[in-house]
Amino acid sequence: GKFDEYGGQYVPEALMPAIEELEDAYERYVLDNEDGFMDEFRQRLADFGGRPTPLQRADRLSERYDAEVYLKREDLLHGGAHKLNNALGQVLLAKYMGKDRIIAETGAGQHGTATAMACAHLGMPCEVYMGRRDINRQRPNVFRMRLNGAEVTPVTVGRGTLKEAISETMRDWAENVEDTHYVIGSVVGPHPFPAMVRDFQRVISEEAREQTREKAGRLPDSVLTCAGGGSNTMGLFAEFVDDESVDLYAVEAGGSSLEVDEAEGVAPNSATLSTGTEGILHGSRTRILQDGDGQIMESHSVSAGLDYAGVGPELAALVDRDRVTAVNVGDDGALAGFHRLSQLEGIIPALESAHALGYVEDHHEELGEVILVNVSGRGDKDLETVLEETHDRDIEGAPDMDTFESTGGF
Amino acid sequence: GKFDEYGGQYVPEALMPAIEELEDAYERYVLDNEDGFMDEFRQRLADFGGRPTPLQRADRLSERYDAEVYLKREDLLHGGAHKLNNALGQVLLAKYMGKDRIIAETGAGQHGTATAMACAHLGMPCEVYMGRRDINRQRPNVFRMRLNGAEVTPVTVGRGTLKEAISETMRDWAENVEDTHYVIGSVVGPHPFPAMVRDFQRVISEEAREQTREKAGRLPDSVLTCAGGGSNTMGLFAEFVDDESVDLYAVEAGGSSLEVDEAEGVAPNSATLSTGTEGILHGSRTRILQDGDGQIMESHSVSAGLDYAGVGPELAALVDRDRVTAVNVGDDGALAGFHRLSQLEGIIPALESAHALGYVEDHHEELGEVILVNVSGRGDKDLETVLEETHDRDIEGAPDMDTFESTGGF
Amino acid sequence: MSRIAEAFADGPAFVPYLAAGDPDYESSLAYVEALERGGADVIELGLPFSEPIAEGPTIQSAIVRALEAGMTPTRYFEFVEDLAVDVPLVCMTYYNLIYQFGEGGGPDDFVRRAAEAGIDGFVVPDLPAEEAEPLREACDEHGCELVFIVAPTTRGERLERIMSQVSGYVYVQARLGTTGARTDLSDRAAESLERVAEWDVPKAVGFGISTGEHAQRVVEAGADGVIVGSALVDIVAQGVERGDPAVTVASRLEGKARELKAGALRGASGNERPHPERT
Amino acid sequence: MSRIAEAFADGPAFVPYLAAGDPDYESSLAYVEALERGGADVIELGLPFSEPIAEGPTIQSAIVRALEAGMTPTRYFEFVEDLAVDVPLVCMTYYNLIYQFGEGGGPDDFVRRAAEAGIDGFVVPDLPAEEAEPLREACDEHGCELVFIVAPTTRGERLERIMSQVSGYVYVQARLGTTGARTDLSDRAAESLERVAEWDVPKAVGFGISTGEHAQRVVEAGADGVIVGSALVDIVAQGVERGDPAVTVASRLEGKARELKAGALRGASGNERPHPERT
Repeated sequence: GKFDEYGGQYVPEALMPAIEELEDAYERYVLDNEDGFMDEFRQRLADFGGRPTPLQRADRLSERYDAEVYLKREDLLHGGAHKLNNALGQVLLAKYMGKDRIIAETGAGQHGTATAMACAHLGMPCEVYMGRRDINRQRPNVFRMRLNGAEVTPVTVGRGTLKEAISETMRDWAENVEDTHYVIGSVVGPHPFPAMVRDFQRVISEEAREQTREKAGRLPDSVLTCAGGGSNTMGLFAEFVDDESVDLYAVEAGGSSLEVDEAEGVAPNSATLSTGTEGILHGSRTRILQDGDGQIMESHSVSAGLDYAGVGPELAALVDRDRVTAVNVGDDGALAGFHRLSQLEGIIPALESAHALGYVEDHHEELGEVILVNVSGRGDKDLETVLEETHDRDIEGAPDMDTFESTGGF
Repeated sequence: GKFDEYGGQYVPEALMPAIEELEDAYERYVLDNEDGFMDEFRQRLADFGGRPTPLQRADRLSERYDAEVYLKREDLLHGGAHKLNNALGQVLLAKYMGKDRIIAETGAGQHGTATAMACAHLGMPCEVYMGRRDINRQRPNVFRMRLNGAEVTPVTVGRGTLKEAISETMRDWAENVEDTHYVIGSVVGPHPFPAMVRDFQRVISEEAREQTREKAGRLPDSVLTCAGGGSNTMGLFAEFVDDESVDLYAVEAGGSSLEVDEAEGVAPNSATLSTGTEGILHGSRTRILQDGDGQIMESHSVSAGLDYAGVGPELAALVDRDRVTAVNVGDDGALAGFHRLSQLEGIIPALESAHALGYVEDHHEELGEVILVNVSGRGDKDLETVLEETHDRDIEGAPDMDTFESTGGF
Repeated sequence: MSRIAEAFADGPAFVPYLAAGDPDYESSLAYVEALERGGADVIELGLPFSEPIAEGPTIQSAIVRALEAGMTPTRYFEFVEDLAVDVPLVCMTYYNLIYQFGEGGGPDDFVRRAAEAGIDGFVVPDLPAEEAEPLREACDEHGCELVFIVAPTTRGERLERIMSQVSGYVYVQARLGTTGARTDLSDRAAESLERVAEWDVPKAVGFGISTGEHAQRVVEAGADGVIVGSALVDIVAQGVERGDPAVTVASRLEGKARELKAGALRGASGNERPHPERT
Repeated sequence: MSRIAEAFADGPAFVPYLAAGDPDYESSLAYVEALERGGADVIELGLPFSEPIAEGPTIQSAIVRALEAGMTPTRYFEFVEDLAVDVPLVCMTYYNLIYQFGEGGGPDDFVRRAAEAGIDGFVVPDLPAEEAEPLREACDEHGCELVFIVAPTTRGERLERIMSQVSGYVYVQARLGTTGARTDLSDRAAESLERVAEWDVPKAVGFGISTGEHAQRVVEAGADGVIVGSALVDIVAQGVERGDPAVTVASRLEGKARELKAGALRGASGNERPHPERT
């Protein structure tokens, strides 16, 4: 359960037996494919999820950067992002474990919708905790969860955002741990979550590695993707970690600045790997954004999905070992990357994914001849944010939005 | 260019040379794969579009209907619907023909977004005509087109909806026919559009037929999908037409009623195959919704994508020959189908596709043991409509939306 | 000699267009009659169709107004009968209205009724020569002419096919695009005229003619007639917008007609007329 | 004998919890002191952490209030020094605050400073026995106790591991879930007590105890102490909501403490006490 000094199981005692039970199930079903669990998982990922997702040569980016740029198209996965790989794996695992209820927390709503989808598909009751403020900000995602039959329970304490929702879900789990599985949304939390979620997301790099060899005739020189909690990151890196010739870049959200405001407890970024320090958060030891006392900072990013003050412990360890290079791109660079891919390739990426594209723009000369970038999700969910943010800033290459100016917003 | 008595080329003289040129290009590139056109098309559909899309056994629907129900997952195609098959084919063809500009019309915005995407991907300038009223109703789609670099030109004449946009696009084409290709969005319009669009969409049934044989061990007993203009319909049926054992059902939008209001020129449905009569509309002879004088009626459906007063001439001919059975499902049945698939299978379908699911619910006993249904698109675009319509009606199986009632709408 | 042929017989013909029933039945009657007073030799009278794919925004709006005021094929024929004009009338409409009339399923009922009401010919913008056989036959049966449009892009075999079917006059489209008044008149008019010069049928040029000056130049380029639609419909639209009385609008139409007719006549008289036959 | 052991020595101990600095420094001092006047034998004094994953909404809100009022680890130790109470104090907080204090990278600085300020022990809800080694060592070094929580789900090897490390008292969690006042008190309290009966360390039961009646029943079930948090924090929250003066709230807390202490004492005296050792 450790990745060098990171990882571990820092959870209330009441949850420890459940975590041990999960650890056992992880080893049997996921690692040893007991009862054909992994076979069923992969079949459902194919039929329900739409795997394999394509690897696409980005013709116009390749020309722009005078390199071979390949895009891994996780945006085409059912639900519009890589999130389903994990949600489907965990809900199926819960079924194998004999659990009869699923809970999850969600911030922007992407993990909640993926979990609700997986639960509907597998006929499992599902309750998703979500801050009241997030519910009001992310109405389409709330509606999608409700459509898939999930209960969406508003969390009204505190600021009504992700952190309060996590506490509330932990609370539910602590209370109902015997029949309930908590589907954590990223490679975070206590062991075995970071390893298990990575193994459910590993399919991204299994495919991408093989596809790159087929299309480019060799392995990529560099592999890039965004990193918030790090589930798409670890999913994309997992199979490349042992390929010494391949450089791995985790692109974090630089937000508006890498400076922090200690007094207010606010980091105007989510660059945990780049600027965070070792600590304990949400069940594991990892890099976190914290003040000098160890209080967790409020992180910020134009991309809600990267907006998290922690990061997966394995990713933190890989950065410490210099196997993964942690870099970051700010809000403006991400918005420009969003517009660039939309216009040049006809793919509207998630704002999360746009961070990786922003990094390629500025550093392509250091990235070698064959560059693999993960489009971890699609950007339909971000239209309103992009409309507002683009209006307020001077973003390179953004289309003018005169068509809208009569009424503003959607 | 004829399908029995349907089809033909009823267009202004100025367009005839372009249509003849297109006919020639269709025969050479599409039918004869000249210069490897179809190979490139299929490769781009795979890498950029995400083909093949899966065929999924719907476990819970299968149980519900005591039959094997398979879903063809066109909702997983890039852009969220089958529309890209056609848009990508036509834009690529225009490139092979040496055209350097693309125009298209769009109503609800799905065809416009698919065309804009394909144009961005292939680096073609794109202008999409859209009624001013539709622009205001479909803001996210307008934004997506703009993001992909397309010009969106508002059409303000008349009611500012699809029909005015079609006229305006024809006008542009007539004026710029020498360097411009008009990407028609369905199997309608003058020859060769109906045949060509069918051939671009045919990939749906090529895959689905083979996938059904693999998964079910035999051909389906019945194949169903929604029919508006009919492009996903013809795409799904094309390869099954010669399989005599397979029943084909085109499910039209029954709207609120099959009755028409002649005085107002309004049909509260879009059931062209079921209730329309022979006539000439938008370049071809087909079934249309018209009054006794031959004026075209205003059609209606809760699903904007089915809301069209004409239908593909080949589909009309197949119905006349009794090879395809035209049926219809009203707004309520479609909404119930939408909620049913969302809750039971974790797939939020387009409201268009929900019509076919509504038909299966009421008639599954007549559909045999192996039933193939096309999920032609995903329903994210319909969330707001469904929220409003579900609130106003008493729809079977709809989740309650209390979470939202404080503010209403998104 | 048909009435239309007679109209083209001596000097260049002025062929104005208005949509019947725009903006209402009575005003429209007055407007069409004003055109005759202004010098019209033939009048193209639009029967509004709900999907006018070949029209520019000006005429499209006229069609919307006429439909909203209740114009139908049946009313149209009454309108033709009520018109107090003496010049030949050409019905301009879309094929579906022709096809559905009466029993439906073919053009015969429509053409019979039109001929009865006093229509001399037809121009159907969405009916290319390839699909025109049934209408051609009905026209022959009921003694009407069938006008075809020749576009700047029409050449070779297509041109032959059209010219072999045309009667009354050939509608030479001066430029690409749909109907609409333009201030620039393309050189393509002359080119197009040259292409059809060898056929012995009157050549009327339309699309984009909005002033006497234009009309003059078109006739100078060899046209036997000038067709003007949008520039006249604009006057009707302006009247609607300003709420002018019908009599005022009618008199403006008459004035505009005079200007156009005069231009056409100037084109025919003054300068040397480059008759293709003679070059 | 440690101060905590002494507190449990004669009769059932009443162990109330409050978050330090809720809703402000001065009031909070008064509230904690009121608990002692009400009969507290040990006080669990929360040091607020920004992500209190083990707390119910009541205590979570208290933590938010305390943080907003400026509570920090440094202030917390000053708070402990400013407190005029004589009973042993147990610091309840999350591991990251302990880990980061001072030089950071380990618990030693925190425990040293806490011991200096007058803290007698620790309970850390997100630190299971498996990860507790460094803190255990620091406690030994600085003469503090390390309290562990035993949950209804804790059995077998895990139980052994915890019980072999615990000192001061074992915090017996009466039911699943997080902290919070409940009117139903689970039978699981008795079961849980039975599971830990064989170890020779005081057993304090917490989670869901909100009345003297509850306290009595828990002691009757064999507890050596009752831990009460949310029911007291509720009184603080109510005071904030109503804008009551601190002195009024303090007196209410004192009253509630008396009720709970009295309940615990009733549980110990009256009925036969089913001491597991004796059955």
